[in-house]
Amino acid sequence: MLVELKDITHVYNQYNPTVALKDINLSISEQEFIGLIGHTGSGKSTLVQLLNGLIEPTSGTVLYNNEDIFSDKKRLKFIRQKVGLVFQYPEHQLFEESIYEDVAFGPKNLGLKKEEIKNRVKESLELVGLDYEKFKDRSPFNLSGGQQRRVAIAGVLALKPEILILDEPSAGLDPNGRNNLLELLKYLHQDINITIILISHRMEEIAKLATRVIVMDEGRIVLDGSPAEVFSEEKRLRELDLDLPAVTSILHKLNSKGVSVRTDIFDVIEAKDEIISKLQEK
Amino acid sequence: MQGKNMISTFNEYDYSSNPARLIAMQALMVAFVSAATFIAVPGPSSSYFNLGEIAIYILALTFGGKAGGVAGAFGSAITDILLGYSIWAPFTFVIKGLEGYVVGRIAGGETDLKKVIIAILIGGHIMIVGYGITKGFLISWAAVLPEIIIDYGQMSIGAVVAIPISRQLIKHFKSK
Amino acid sequence: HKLDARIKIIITIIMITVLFLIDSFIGFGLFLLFVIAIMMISKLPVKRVLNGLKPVFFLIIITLFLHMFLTRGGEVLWEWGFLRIEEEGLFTGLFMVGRILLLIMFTSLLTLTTSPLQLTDGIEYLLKPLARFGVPAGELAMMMTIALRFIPTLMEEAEKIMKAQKARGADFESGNIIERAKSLVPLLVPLFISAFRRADELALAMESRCYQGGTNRTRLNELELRRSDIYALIGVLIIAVLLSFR
Amino acid sequence: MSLIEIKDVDFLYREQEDKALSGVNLSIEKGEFISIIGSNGSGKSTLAKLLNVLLVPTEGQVFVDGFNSSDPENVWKIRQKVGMVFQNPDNQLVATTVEDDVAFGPENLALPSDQIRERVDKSLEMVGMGGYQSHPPHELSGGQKQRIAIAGIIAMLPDCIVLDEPTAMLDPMGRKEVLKTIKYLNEEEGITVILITHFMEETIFSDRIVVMNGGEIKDIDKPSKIFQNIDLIKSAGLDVPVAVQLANELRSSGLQIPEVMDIEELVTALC
Repeated sequence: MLVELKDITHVYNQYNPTVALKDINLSISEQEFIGLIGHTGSGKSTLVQLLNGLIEPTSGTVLYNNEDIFSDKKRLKFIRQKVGLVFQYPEHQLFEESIYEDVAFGPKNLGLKKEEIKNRVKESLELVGLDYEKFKDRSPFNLSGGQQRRVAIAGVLALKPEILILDEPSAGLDPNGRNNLLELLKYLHQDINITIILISHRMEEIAKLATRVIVMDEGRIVLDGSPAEVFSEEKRLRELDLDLPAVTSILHKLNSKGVSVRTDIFDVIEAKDEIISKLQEK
Repeated sequence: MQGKNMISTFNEYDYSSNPARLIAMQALMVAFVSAATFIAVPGPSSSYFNLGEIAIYILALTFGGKAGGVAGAFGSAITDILLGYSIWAPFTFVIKGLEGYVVGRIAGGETDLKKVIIAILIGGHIMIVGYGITKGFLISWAAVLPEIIIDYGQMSIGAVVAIPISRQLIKHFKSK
Repeated sequence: HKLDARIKIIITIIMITVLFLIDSFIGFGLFLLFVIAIMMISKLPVKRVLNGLKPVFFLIIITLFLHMFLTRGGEVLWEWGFLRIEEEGLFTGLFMVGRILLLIMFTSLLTLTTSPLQLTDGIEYLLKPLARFGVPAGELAMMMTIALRFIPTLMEEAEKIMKAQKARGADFESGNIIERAKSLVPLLVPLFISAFRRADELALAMESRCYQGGTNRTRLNELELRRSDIYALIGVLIIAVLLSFR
Repeated sequence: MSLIEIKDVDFLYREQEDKALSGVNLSIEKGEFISIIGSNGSGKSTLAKLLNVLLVPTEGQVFVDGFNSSDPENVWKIRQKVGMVFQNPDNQLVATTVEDDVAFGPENLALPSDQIRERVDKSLEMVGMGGYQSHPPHELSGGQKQRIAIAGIIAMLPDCIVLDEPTAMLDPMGRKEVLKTIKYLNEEEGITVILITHFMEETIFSDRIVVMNGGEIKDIDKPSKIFQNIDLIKSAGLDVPVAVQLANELRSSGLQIPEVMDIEELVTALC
């Protein structure tokens, strides 16, 4: 197991105690692509901040490669390197004069050698599809919004994380920008073998990419399974006021009207084939 | 494009031509100083030092006296009130306002390090002497010494952090 | 509590002046009675007023001790090695402490009974006569309102940025003071840029909502002087005179 | 004359080489619901700012209710008639309480207090935020903040609201609330709505969709027609709503399917 959460409960204590997470048990293995869904305030953000030690749970343990991440506070930096976290609107955290310097911030904090830092910056910029020579000396603030986001993601990739967690990475982008970003995630997962946790409100994104879907509600994990399994729980998801991917939603509705089609389909073309074959049977 | 607007906000426009832009910009700079003052970093002894000075110097050095003065005066005084030190607010208003104005007046938009340091030394001492006198009269001269030590810390740390940041910002806005 | 913000500001200024004119402990006692009376009338919990004293506790102790040990005169009360407390020192020390305590208690009365927004409004009205001399009172008040509106937003933002930089290995908690100060750059620059971007967008939103400057605006809640305000002001004036010329 | 007339408008930002808008012509009738779609940099936001005189055309003219926006005399009249809601709900709220924020516009119009009070309460009711008068904005959810921003515009009694990606930063719940509010204002209160969005599903209720690309208007038509033209949509860097995509696919496989816009319509058509 790469990461394990054991009996986690977390309570925010600041003003009036609010329970953010309740009895969470979760194991994540290498190579998974997890889609994490749930309402605002369901505990998703708290959960992912636990995973890289930004928040310490009120009770329970977080294991990374079987090591309790809070057992030695000095090693937290190392954990944060292995569990990369990309916050919402990550471009808002850019601060350096040049793109090179900004991407190098993480590796520098790790105390790496100059040569290694340079290699990592180059590699991560190319990963996110920005030409190193062309972009390295430019100011990050003169880029378009979509490009800034790529630089920010490169800044986390430069830590060489084994797990990459992204909180709504496509928020605010136009359809093209969204699609490009999803392609990047697919590439990172399939070709670079990074384990990914994607928080998103867009069920289409989750259905297309994830190998496993986790649904949270009021601080608990309420559903956990393959996309086909989770999205077949139509009623449960509606109760939680969550959407289904549009294709799945259409198929479910057809089913309830007596056209018995399979519902574990997320792709438009596949759905078309299924509908046509079932209608012809009729 | 954005940067251009920002510089011009404080230099070219006057109140009558574009009040919304000027007010929004100054208000957010005030909020920036105030938010920075709220961020307290535990320091030596039981005192703490806050980032307010840094924020004032950044604004003054980047945008000049007017911006630094307004942000210093209002930002710090509001924070005094919000934190419950309202008794200091009027003095803070004058002292920090003057500090921001003087630093910005001497070295606003400057990248010449010597000038910048001189500006902060003068501005910083206005703050140090100002608070010294205030506390001396208001409370007692006995309270002045620890105050002065903290204030010197504020000034030096303010300079160390604000100078590189403001140089970067000036360069950024000039390049646009 | 329900008094007009302008009146409250004026009262506070008067009473602070009075506090500096008082030169006896009996004066302080009467003043304290006055403060307690206000606290009772406005139903303020004593705890909150006392909470306001916490941050200056250190200052108060220092003041007391320095005066006790350094001021000379009168009978020697206590002596140990080179440390010596004389009557005059103890007296001055306690006097100073009394003044600080009352000063802070009284001003916190103002801030506890008046929201910063009301204060802003009050200050705007008091500054209005100065508009003739070129003080843009309306604009300044508008600016304060917006600043107050955005302080919590920027503080939340600062927290988010701090976490994001920590996720990239930034360390805000160790190192000597200069190192720590330097570690703030990745926090302050994005915070500044955020403030700047927000200002840019806010300016557009204000313009599109017809904001043209301070002169021709009306208010949803106009400040109105009521009879009770006037009575309160007169009452305070009488108390002030009595206290300071006793 | 239409409520809004845009005639041969070009717009060039200072210090930029390419025109942000070129040769734009568009007229919008009172009571219409118009959606504007296009990728980033297609000129949508520039167009929106022209309607509110936040920008003035470099070439050509914009008329609102007959007033020419290029004439400085008309600026405030037009801004009162055309209200604007922006993307980031945080950055358009000016005051520390909800009611003071909604009152900001009417205060600027120098209305008497009692009239402002009436408008504030009514506008909050209309966006479903009645009872929130004294809440501080920073404690509200994104969807609620955005509805407060809309109330702030409604309180100025505009003929038309322009919304520039109002749902881009909201979660699905907030997005639904805001869309519901916009639809209500258009259908029940007769306010003209111009909605700029990246979410294709939000456009299907509109009377007409304007497709923009590279500073030009590529097509204006009702939603069912626009989304038939897949090539146009793809070349503008946009998506087609899934239900429409599926309907198109089924149709090209020989199934007889009428024009459908959303999931419900498609399901009904198939059964």
